Amino acid sequence: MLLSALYNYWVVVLLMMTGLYMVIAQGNLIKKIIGLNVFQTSVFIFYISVGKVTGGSAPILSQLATVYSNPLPHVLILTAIVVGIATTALALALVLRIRQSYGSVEEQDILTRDSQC
Amino acid sequence: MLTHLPILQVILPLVAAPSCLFLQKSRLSWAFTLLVSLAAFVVSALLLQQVMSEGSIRYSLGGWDAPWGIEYRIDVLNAWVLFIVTGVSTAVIAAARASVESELGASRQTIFYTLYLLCFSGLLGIVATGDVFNVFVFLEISSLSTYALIAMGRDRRALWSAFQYLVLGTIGATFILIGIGFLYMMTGTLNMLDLAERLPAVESSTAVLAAFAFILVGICLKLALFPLHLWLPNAYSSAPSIVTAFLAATATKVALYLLVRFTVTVFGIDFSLSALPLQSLFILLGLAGVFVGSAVAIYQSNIKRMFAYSSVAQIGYMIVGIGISTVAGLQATLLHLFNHALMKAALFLALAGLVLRAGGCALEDFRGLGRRMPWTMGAIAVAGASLVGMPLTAGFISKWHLIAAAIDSGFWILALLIVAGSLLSAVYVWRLIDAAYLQGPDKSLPEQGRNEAPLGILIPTWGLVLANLYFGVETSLPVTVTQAASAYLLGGAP
Amino acid sequence: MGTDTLLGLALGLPILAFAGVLFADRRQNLREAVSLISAGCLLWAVSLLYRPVLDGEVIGLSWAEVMPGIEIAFRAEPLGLLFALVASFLWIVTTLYAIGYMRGHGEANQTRFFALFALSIASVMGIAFAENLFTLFVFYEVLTLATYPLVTHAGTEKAKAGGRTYLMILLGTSVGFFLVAIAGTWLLAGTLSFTRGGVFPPETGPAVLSLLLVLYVFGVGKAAIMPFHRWLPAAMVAPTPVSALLHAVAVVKAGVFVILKVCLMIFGLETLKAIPATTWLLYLAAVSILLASLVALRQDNLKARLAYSTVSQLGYITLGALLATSAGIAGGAMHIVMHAFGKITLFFCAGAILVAAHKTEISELDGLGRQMPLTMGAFFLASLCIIGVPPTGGTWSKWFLLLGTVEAEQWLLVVLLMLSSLLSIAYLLPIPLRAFFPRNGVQATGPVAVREAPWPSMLAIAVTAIGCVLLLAYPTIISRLIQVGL
Amino acid sequence: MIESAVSVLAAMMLGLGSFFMISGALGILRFPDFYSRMHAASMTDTLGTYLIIGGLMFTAGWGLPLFKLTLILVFIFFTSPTAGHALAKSAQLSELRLGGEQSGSAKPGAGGVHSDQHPDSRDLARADRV
Amino acid sequence: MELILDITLLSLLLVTAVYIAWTRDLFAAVMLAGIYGLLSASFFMSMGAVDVAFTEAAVGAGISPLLMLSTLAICGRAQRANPQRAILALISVTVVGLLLISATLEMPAFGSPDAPAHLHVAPRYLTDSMREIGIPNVVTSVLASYRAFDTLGEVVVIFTAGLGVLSLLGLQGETLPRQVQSPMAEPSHLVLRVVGKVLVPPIMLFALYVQFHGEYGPGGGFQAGVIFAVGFILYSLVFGLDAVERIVNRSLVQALAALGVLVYGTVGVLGIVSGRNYLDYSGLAGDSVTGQHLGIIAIELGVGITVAAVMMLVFFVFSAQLVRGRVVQHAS
Repeated sequence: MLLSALYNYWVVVLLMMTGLYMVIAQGNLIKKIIGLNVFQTSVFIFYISVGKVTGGSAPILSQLATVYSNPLPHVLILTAIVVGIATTALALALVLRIRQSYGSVEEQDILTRDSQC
Repeated sequence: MLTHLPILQVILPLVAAPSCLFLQKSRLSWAFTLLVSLAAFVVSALLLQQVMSEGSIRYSLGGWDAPWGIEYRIDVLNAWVLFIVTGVSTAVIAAARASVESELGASRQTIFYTLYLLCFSGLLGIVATGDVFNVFVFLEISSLSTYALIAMGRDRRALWSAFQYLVLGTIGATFILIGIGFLYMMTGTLNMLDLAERLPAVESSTAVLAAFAFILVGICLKLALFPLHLWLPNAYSSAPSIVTAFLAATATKVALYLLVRFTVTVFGIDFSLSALPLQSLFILLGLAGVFVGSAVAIYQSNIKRMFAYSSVAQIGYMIVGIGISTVAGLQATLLHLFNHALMKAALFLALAGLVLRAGGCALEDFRGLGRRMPWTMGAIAVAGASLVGMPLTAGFISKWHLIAAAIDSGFWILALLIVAGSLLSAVYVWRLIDAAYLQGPDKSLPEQGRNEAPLGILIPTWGLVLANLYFGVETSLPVTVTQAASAYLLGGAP
Repeated sequence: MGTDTLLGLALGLPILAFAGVLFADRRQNLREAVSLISAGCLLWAVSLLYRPVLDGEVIGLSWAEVMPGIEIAFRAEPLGLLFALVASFLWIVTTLYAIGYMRGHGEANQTRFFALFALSIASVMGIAFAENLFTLFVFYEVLTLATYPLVTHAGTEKAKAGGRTYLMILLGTSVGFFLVAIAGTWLLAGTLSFTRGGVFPPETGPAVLSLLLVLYVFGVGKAAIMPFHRWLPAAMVAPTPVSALLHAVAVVKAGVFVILKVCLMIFGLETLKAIPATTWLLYLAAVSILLASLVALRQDNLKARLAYSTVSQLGYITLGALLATSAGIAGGAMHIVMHAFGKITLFFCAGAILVAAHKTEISELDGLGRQMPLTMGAFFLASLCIIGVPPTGGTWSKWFLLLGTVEAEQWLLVVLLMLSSLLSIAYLLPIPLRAFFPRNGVQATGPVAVREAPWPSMLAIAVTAIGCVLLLAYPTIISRLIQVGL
Repeated sequence: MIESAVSVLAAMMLGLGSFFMISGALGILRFPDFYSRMHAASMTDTLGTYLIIGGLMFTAGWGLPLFKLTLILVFIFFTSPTAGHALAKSAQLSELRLGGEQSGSAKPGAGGVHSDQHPDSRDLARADRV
Repeated sequence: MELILDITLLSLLLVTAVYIAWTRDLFAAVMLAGIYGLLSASFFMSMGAVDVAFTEAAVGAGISPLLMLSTLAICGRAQRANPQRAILALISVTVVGLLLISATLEMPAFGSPDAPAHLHVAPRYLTDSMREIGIPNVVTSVLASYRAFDTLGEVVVIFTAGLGVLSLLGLQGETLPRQVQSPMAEPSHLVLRVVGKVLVPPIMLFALYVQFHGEYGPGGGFQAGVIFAVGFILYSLVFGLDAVERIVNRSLVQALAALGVLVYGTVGVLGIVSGRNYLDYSGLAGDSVTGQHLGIIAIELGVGITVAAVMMLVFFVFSAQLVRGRVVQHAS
């Protein structure tokens, strides 16, 4: 029935939107990074639900199962998770340096201090 | 050895980057980076020559053939962009030593060169690969290293612009990832050519349309097309001068290559034009980019920021070229890709010399520069003339082809608008020349003698300037290559 | 000496002079000597080309092929040679005059002046001998950029403002319209080289051709057609030798020369007749002649009046080109030479008056004839040449222009030509007359000390004035060239 | 016979374990101050996990999964109480200033893999008013 | 039954995400982000993506909350109330959302076996990978052999991030006041120090198990690297940064990070040396299958080393900032 067929994708879309909203609207830099994380994780969920075959077990070849889910999205998402954590680590390092030089992590303060000097 | 050229092109800098971390002395790491960049340039020249003679090359990684393993496909378009990126990188790194030493201090040199090599290999990886997901991975490598490189700028604004670029860049890259996900879901493959074959079957579904829209927005974010260009001026003006020189001449070019590759090869030009009103969209956005970019550039006091806005304008020209979407239009874009790389690399290297000597690059530093640093100012003047599109310079050739392409497809008004845009760029170049040569040195400043930029920066800068002039007169290489590329992409030639 | 090497010499010499002048920076006499010698050699080389071109020998030179079908190439053909002859002869005279003026007036950074002067002549040679529109456009741009520092020679704020309008209009029109027109021509005709009888295939629509013609006429800002003439009076801030260069030798002459070549060698006389826009542009040229002469009447500053008179005289030449008749083209070409000699003498006199009597306004010139008889005499002769009255060569060009208008049955234009000649008498002749016979009787009694400009300037004025008269007697040198060229 | 008894026992253990979990969650919501809520969370959490894993061990029967489950049990046996202890310790350190503004000092909590202790909701309420 | 589990997990995810967006206390937001990571890990588990679940648990619930907490420790937990540009954000977000929702309507149904994704490239991996590469975990075989170049890219991404963080925070001049102990080092933290000492060895052992078990079950280089780093991080949390620095100082970690990437690169180059294309392991040993095995183990090792080194590097640099931050606070 329709709900089970596309429920996954709708949740993915809603998560994506919450993530994007956080990145755009929230002024705090750390909140933006969390938003970015939520946004990226939603894409991972989308890829994995694309790869799922009902009744298919984990793609580890064994005598027990015959139907497997699609291994390719899993590989892609492994790389994407690594990319996600790499970006988060770099972003947090940037936030620390911004905190040291600007004294605040609020976008508002940074813009005002930038325009002053 | 020749069969492994495509992979050597990317692996050489990729493996060189971690090994560069072991060389602790800064002069050694600079020499190592220069050597690697030169080797990459030689490889790309060989590759271009091979592709021009034998047609496109396929190289399957890991021995698995196309849709299952990752495949490198080098056709004239890839080879051309690879040639530009490696050439610019060699010139920029040749001039990098003095400028990087003065702007970054001694301790951070080795890390700077390692990050530079990573960014360089990331860009090459994007251009050389024939696999859609591989593009995303190498896009991330180049973007991450770019954020880190920009954040190494001297004043604190570099940090803030790096953070802004990171957020926008990550959103762009994730949009591309969503697009790839949709494509994979509808066709089941990740190889570009395989996608091109299987897409027409599912073309009508909105999922493919959404994939096209997402990938387009993602790339335009990376490309700094007009409405999405806000990160570029801050990033380029606060980054170290050598980084700006490299990025201005290559990063947006690679994004443009991606745009051409996706709209033409993967989705097919007729689908791209029918799915979204691409032609009018690109022409409008391109022209808006030209006029807004040039207009804002005129009122900038920081010259690096001024040339950053002019980059936004020049990208607008390239997008207009694609918007015309005829063989001549695409050729004009590919030509401007090459010429713009030459101009901007020369301009920003000259600015690096100025920043090295005068400590900053505001308009006041330009007063009486004609006497203080004649060679650097000469380079800026000639490269500026090329930017404006004066005859006998490379800029004129690409302007000429753009106008010819516009008139050829009947857009007379577009031709006039393009020319008006180049006049706008004449205004802000003229401000520099006027300040440097024609205004007398203001009396308040002590009369400094002539303190020219170090030879290390001057030689590569003038090398690029002479290339600008040479390719303004003897255009057989760029014209034949771009002709072959656009004929191959749009004209259906083999 | 092969004709091709001569052509190469004609193009190379001014560039050598440019380098030579820069090299001999500090030593004034050496610098002046270099300019004079190279000017002399240039005249000698160009005159040697006169005979072969008359016999119709094809002399060609190709430097570089920029793009398939577009190259930087040169060819000596009659019209080009005519323009080159005038330019090289006047280069010597103007250098001579400039030496006197610069020394007398104590101008700053003279090296820059002489060097850029040589560069402008080089670009004029390039325009004269260009084989195709692309080469012509390249040197056209070089000419604009080379003359800009000359215009802002004084370095004052006013000079800079004048220079800015000069550059904006010239660059704007050239890149804005001229480049687009060239691109259009290249696309429609497939080639840019000047061929007798026109380049366009017969089936190209008249609408596109008229659009191209309009783009060309407005694109060549140097021909100072009415809406884009503002740069000429604005360039008056320049010192007099530069104004002489601008008005007589290089800049304006290049503009109208390009109009002539485009009409003759790109459109061709027949197609020009057929284009609807031609008549419309003819009336525009006529209007610009009339308006310019009316404005000239009201100018009190001597150089401003001469500037507006140039705008109206250029209107004559454009008119001649657009008449699309052989007589019209011949008249236009002749007028280039006549106007060159006449106007350069007028400017020399204006400069001499400035140096000797420090006067610039026409109202102050009453009774000056007694102090500067020679200058005022030359001024009178030159005015006759501009007006086109017998003792000077100007008559011939006016005569051919009249013939052209009659041939093209443009009766309204004939009336207009007569009217504008009257106007030119009104704004030129009163100056010398009032100089010799001051009106309000402020007769300076007794002998007044004759104080003229330094001797090199006077020599130059004398040469050009005599030149105006000689041209009446020996027009054949020019007319035979023009016959071959048509 | 033995299998049915084992499966009944497993089901019972799983049921009991999940009951403890629910009661712990309920405790967090209902208890007034930090310490009682923290007590509810860590105690029931540990016991609940033991029971669930025990139930799983019974259902898994002999074999590799059983061995892995015992390893997990031993690991949980060490980490869960320590986590509770660390939470209480850091609250005690910052408790002195619980009344005033929460200093920027990190709540190190138990780093490592097990860092998802439920935050005390009262802090949340006060932070919102800030 | 599977469906109900999947729907509940997704709804929980949605609730957590919305609450993160809504709350203004950063500390709560970071904790919720940790929970969000763990929930998505369990969702992947229910979807059958075991490797991905393992990685997401290690990263989403482990490393990123850790890094965010240390950032919070310096930047404070209060967030300014007024979200600016809220309306613009809402509009653009809803527009993109609607475009996506309209796209989902024509997507192949979730889990349907005849969706194009499962018919074209994937079947070959499932059917032939046992014959060609001979390891049961298909994800590892695809990850390490079919698309080995992607994984090389992944390793380089991690290496770049490590370098980026080092260039930003690592080189601020080593004026670190040595005498400040970690807050945990006071004697009263006896329990934590004892348990810490007990836990570190099993963690290391488990990391090695995961590293070399990658072919047969969930696991692999990346997960092993993270767990290995967690061992060291736990040790530095409990016994202080300089205690750990004595064991593995920063230049060693830097060298290890570079070494991992080099190992991966040279294994690929060996492919060329053995006459085949880049990253083709079949030439490494007698017959191609053992060659593949050897190759996969080698590159998994490379990945493990780099990831462990980078994670340690990042944490050490962050906690150095933390100590510097605390010193500044005491001083000011």
